[in-house]
Amino acid sequence: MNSQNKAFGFIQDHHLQLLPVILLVAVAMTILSESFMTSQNMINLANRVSINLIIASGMTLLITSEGIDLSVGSTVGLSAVGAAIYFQNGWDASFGPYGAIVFGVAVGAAIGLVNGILVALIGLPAFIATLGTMLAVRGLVFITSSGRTIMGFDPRFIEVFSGFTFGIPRAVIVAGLTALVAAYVLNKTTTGRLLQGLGGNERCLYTAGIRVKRLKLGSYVMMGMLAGLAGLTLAASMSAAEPFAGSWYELDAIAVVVMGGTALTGGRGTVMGTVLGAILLGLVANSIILLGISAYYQTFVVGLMILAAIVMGSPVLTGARAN
Amino acid sequence: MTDARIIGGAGRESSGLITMLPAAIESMFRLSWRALRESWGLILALAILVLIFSQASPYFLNTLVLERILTNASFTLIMATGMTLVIATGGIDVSIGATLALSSMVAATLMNLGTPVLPAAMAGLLLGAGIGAFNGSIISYLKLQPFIATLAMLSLARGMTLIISGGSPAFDLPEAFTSAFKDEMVMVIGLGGLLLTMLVMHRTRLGIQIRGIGGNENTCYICGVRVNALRIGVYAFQGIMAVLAGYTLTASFDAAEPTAGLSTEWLEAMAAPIIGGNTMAGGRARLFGTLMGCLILATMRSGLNISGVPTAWQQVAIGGIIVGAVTLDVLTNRKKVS
Amino acid sequence: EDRMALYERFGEIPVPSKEYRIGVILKTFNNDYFIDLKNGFQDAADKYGVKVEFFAAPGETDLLIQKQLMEDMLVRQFDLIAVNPSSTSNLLEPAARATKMGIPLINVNDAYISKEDQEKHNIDIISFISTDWAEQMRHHVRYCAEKLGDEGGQIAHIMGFPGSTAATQRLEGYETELAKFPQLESVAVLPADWDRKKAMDVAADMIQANPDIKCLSASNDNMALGAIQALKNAGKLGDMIVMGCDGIPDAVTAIQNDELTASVAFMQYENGYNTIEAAILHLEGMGDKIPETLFANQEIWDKSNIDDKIANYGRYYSGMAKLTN
Amino acid sequence: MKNILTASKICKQYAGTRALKEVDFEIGEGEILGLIGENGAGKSTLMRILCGIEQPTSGDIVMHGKPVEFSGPQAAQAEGIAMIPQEVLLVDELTVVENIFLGHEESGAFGLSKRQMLADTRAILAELDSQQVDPEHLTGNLPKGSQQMVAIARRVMQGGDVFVMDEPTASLTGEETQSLFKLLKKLKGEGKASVFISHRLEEMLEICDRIVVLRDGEHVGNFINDDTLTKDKLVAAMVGSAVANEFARTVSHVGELMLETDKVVISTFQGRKTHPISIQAHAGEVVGITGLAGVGKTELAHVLSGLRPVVEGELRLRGRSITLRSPVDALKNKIGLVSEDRRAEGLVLELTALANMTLTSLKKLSRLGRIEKDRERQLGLDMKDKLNMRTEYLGRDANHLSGGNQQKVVIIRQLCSEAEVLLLDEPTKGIDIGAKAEVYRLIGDLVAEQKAAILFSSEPQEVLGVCDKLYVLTSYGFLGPYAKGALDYAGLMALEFGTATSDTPMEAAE
Ligand SMILES: Nc1ncnc2c1ncn2[C@@H]1O[C@H](COP(=O)(O)OP(=O)(O)OP(=O)(O)O)[C@@H](O)[C@H]1O
Ligand SMILES: Nc1ncnc2c1ncn2[C@@H]1O[C@H](COP(=O)(O)OP(=O)(O)OP(=O)(O)O)[C@@H](O)[C@H]1O
Ligand SMILES: [Mg+2]
Ligand SMILES: [Mg+2]
Repeated sequence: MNSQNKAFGFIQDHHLQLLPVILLVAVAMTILSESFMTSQNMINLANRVSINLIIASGMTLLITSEGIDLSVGSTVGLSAVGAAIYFQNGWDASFGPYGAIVFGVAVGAAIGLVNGILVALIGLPAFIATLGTMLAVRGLVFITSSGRTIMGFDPRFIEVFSGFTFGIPRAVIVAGLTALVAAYVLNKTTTGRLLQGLGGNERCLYTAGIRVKRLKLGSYVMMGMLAGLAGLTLAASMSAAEPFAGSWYELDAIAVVVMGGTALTGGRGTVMGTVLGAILLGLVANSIILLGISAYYQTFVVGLMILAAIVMGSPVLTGARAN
Repeated sequence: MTDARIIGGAGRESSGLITMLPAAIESMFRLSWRALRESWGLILALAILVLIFSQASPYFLNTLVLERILTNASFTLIMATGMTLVIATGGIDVSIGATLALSSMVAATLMNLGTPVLPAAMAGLLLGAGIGAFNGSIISYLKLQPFIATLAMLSLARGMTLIISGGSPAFDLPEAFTSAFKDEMVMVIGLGGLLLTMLVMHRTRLGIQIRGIGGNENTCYICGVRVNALRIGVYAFQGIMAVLAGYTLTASFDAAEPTAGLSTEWLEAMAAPIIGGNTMAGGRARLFGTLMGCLILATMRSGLNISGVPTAWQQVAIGGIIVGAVTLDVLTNRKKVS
Repeated sequence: EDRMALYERFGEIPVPSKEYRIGVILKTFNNDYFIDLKNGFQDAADKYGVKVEFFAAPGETDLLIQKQLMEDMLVRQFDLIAVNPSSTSNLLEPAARATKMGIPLINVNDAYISKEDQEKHNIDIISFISTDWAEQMRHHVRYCAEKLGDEGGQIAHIMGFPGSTAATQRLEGYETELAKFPQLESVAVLPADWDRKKAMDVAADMIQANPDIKCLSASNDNMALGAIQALKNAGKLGDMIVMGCDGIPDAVTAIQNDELTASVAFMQYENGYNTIEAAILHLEGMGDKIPETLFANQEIWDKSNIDDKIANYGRYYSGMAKLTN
Repeated sequence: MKNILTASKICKQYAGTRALKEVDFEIGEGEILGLIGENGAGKSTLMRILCGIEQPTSGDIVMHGKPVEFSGPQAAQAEGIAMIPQEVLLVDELTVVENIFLGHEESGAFGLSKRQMLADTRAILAELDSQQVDPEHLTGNLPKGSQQMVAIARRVMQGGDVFVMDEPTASLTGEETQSLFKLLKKLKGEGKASVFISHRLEEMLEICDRIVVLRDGEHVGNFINDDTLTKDKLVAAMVGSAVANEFARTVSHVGELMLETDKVVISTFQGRKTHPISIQAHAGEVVGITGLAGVGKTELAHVLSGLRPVVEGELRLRGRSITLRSPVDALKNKIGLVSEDRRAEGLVLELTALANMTLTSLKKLSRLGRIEKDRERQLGLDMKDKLNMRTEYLGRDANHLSGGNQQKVVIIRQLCSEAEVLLLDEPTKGIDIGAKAEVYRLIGDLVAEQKAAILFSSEPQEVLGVCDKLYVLTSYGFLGPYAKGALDYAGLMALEFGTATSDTPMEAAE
């Protein structure tokens, strides 16, 4: 049944597996804390989710094509620092404040390109190749920032990401758009179809005469650019770039992608699920603080919530097909 | 059901010690030969590293350094051995760092509460095995993806550690405990564990079946392999290895640190097997490769430290070397792995 | 010059009889605070003509890496090693080895290798040159109590990475001191792992849950600045006292701009500087002049005194150049 | 003859379809039972149920007189049922020995008794005349046929009372099939029963005692195999109507020269160089390339589709020399391959049948990169009509299609992508006689549109029946072309086995 829908582009029902969990938590929180259902808190929540979502949207496409990128966290750091340096060196004088955006995304693209070459052209396992770049790029962040927090961004640059439009934080809008585009690409376009194919049976695509390497390369560059974008969003929202900015973001991103129902074995992916996963993760973090759970218990509770979420989404319990 | 077998019953009786012993020895030789053939790219990489570093620093070629490298490699090896099996089943376990911290903290706390060393240590090991078994169970029975299942466990164990410790380390542990896991004991545990595992993987059905699960779970199931039990076993084993690693760390610190095993420890334990030519897809268990992976990582770190390379540049170098080593390996012999 | 006036601790420092090689192992370089510490070492070394080499793990929680780092340092035959351990225990083994090899040790900054451990593992540590961490948060609480007066109010604490020494000890100081001020009610203690973004998210939610917090105490400036960002977003900047710790350049700027209320500044630069002087004294056989423990001064910096503080100390903050001129 | 197993009123309901409707089924000791039916009739499903791999929606199974419930394959095995599934289930990463003993490894005092297992493996492979298979080779790299033999060996090794073989001969060659039959007879002699599924009716008539026919999940026929039973009877029962000459297809006039190989030498998977190969495929003709397994048919197909390099010689398309660096170039030159190994190379099992069909023609189905789903669906509908596939299959994931329908999907892909030279490697492997006829007809229609088709097949009847022009690839030389009718079955066999006195090849068929 659901696979039939899929052929005609409808959302598969089990992409929404996390929705009940989210509603559950939301309802519980509304009862437990009066400050939960306030517009301000919703804005906080959205802000919290946005950066992770930008990365996770790209990661969904990548994982669907049976790839993975552990270097996104470091890339976030480098693009943030890159933007900071852009202003520090006064390049905005010649290229304007918005040049920093181009620069940050370009930095991301460059790292993505390196990953792409390692994985697609040389044929390294994505996991180890991007683990390597993860360490190396973090090193570059330390070097370029000389270990310091860099400030002094042009307010116009900051406005782009941290301002409001129709009362919605721009970061959230950026994230929302990213997710929308990702969903569109995955479900409606040739590229998306081929990415699914790539994750399902690379040999088949190759035999059928599809430019597999170019496709892979592209997907890593795309991931890098999105990580770059996330880095800029981060820098703007902090109006600072830190040496450790983005550490472990890759774990968060992969976590929400998988929670959402995308299989690390490739072939099947859902941006919808990823969005819900990101929301859930942010919701948990937010709830814990609103409930004032003691510092030392937080990590544990987060673990508990994730476990609960994935268990409820388990193919066995939801009856969905196991990948 | 052997009676139902139709063909090839010939010469079953003759299978005794006399025929087995040479067989065992011979196959051991064949194995080590194959291991060398499979991983000469890595051996080459290691040799290159040693060459470079010995040029870079006069202090590098030095028994003390060699000892350090072997110890550090052994430490990673303890966890990497378990990870190799997990990866062979097509899984992954990101919770080992947290498991390491939690069980060490529990054992240490028990000791400080006056529990005798042996029961306390046992408790820790059991806890580790339990955590592993839990991972294995939810992965097997709820068909959860190993990555996310163990990621949840990471938070749980990490959190538990903080709750128990209240954020501060548990120190001055009984001499009996620390001395049992200190210094050369790290090497003993690391290499001992590796050899034992190699033996199991090559001389018992478990070896075949574990790789089988990674290769084609469905087939194994149909052929009557007890897939779930086996997988749970593998994760439990990984848990135990994580605890042992934790104990060596705790012993050398003479304290159980709440922040132990936070990053590098488990990242390297996951990197080593893959550097060693094991594929995330599963179906392979190249333990010798894993050993090489650990040696490469340890040599790299010590080498960079001793050559006085600044931390930031070290990070870059480490990333580069990991990629370089794997590239060399891929280009020399390994089939493309996607 | 005024630095002498400020920091002279040991009287006359002899001219080193040879160019000593001193190894310094820090937690990390990737944090303004540690960079200032490093500069203290460097300036002193330049002044007295000794050689320092710096080592550090990438992050503050990389216990194992730091341990391996020091073990590898030992082969490089330094005349003296200054250690800034990431935890009270992770450097015990290499430290013991160093002592066995006859390399003198000075314990700089936070994680302190305790007397018991020194005996148990036969480690000789010449001196502990550091700062009183708990004291810093006591400063916070006292400052807050003074500002809020008798009617007091709600106060909250944003702590560093749970389990790291500085975070734990500072939290301890915060809690012990609070006990003395019944009018102050601590409504939340939340971790933000020394991370500015995390601190922003945490603070945002915290003020959401507790609208009438009067005072935010952050375990370091970085997180305090994160909190400031959250207040800005919520349009609550200035509604409450926000206090950081370390007195890093960004914090100073923030104080000057009336964003950050106060920061507990202490001369990490000074610690570095003193360590080199102590090292030289020891190596020149004048170890008797060195006290067992030596704590850097620390004081509250806020709008009232920030400018002359900068005027006096500014240049000793490597990052301050951009502020002073 | 007493029954070993009786299944009554078996029903199986899937998400989409009812695969089985109240099927009754019994099998007796020492009986070889044939099971036939069109693709999707429910044969495999029924077998999967008998073997405990799937549970029936309703109905019950009685074995040795007592009712049984198979919770899983192990349970069924315990009762003595041995299954050889349609899709060869081996662990590619394990060696032949390891596969054969998987789950039943032999241990001695020093752990695994590898020698013993090696010996037994050699013994059983010899029993199946597959000595050439190296027991310590990774099964992943074995030829399909050998893989099938290993799978059979494993089952036999592990023993049982009822042997269920789902289309074992689909990927077997003539000799291999004969050795399999030898085995079946042996089992029969020991009073063991076997269920044997195949789309090759000749085989059925040759080996089976009794033949059961399924149609649309219903039991529609039960024939005792005496000499009165004919292929046509079976076909009629299967299809519901008689199929005229399955090889019938429109013969069209031969047009321009399309693909041409000039003394091309290639290397086989086993690394052996072939003799120089010179073939000419004109528009409007079906060129056949046959030969025993292992001679390199698939490799030649791979070379012509850019998957393998040319060792020597030159490829020409419409007279102009081309080099195919990769399948991308092949696609550019409108050369399309229908791969022999459908699961490994042909399909993306996670994608729907429709998505698999349009995989290579997305460009023309999309505007600005956006796939126009209704146009895609329309194309799918048109295509599936040509090979009468059910509409509901379009939306189903490829791995939930029956074997034959999977094969159809792969062929349809090439039709969609408008290939002008079609390379078909064993295109009718595992598809039913009706579908076969359609595939042949389809090939006919294609060449009628002035396209060229090259058929790589090891089935003599097929190549003799369908091809306008035939080349024979042998270990001692490359023979041909032979015009249609220039060779008969015996003649072809003689050539393949090299026992023929030099047969004068005709000049290029015009
Ligand atoms: N897992 C499944 N989910 C849904 N439908 C299925 C599934 N497996 C099989 N089917 C459907 O059940 C019917 C019977 O399939 P089956 O594989 O038994 O056919 P078959 O007789 O073996 O055909 P073939 O000769 O091609 O192997 C087909 O319509 C098939 O599409
Ligand atoms: N190393 C290999 N890589 C990929 N496929 C292989 C390999 N070896 C054998 N095969 C597969 O095994 C099958 C047998 O190949 P082989 O060349 O031995 O026979 P063939 O001439 O293709 O005859 P047939 O097509 O009847 O198998 C082919 O389908 C091929 O796809
Ligand atoms: Mg079938
Ligand atoms: Mg072939």
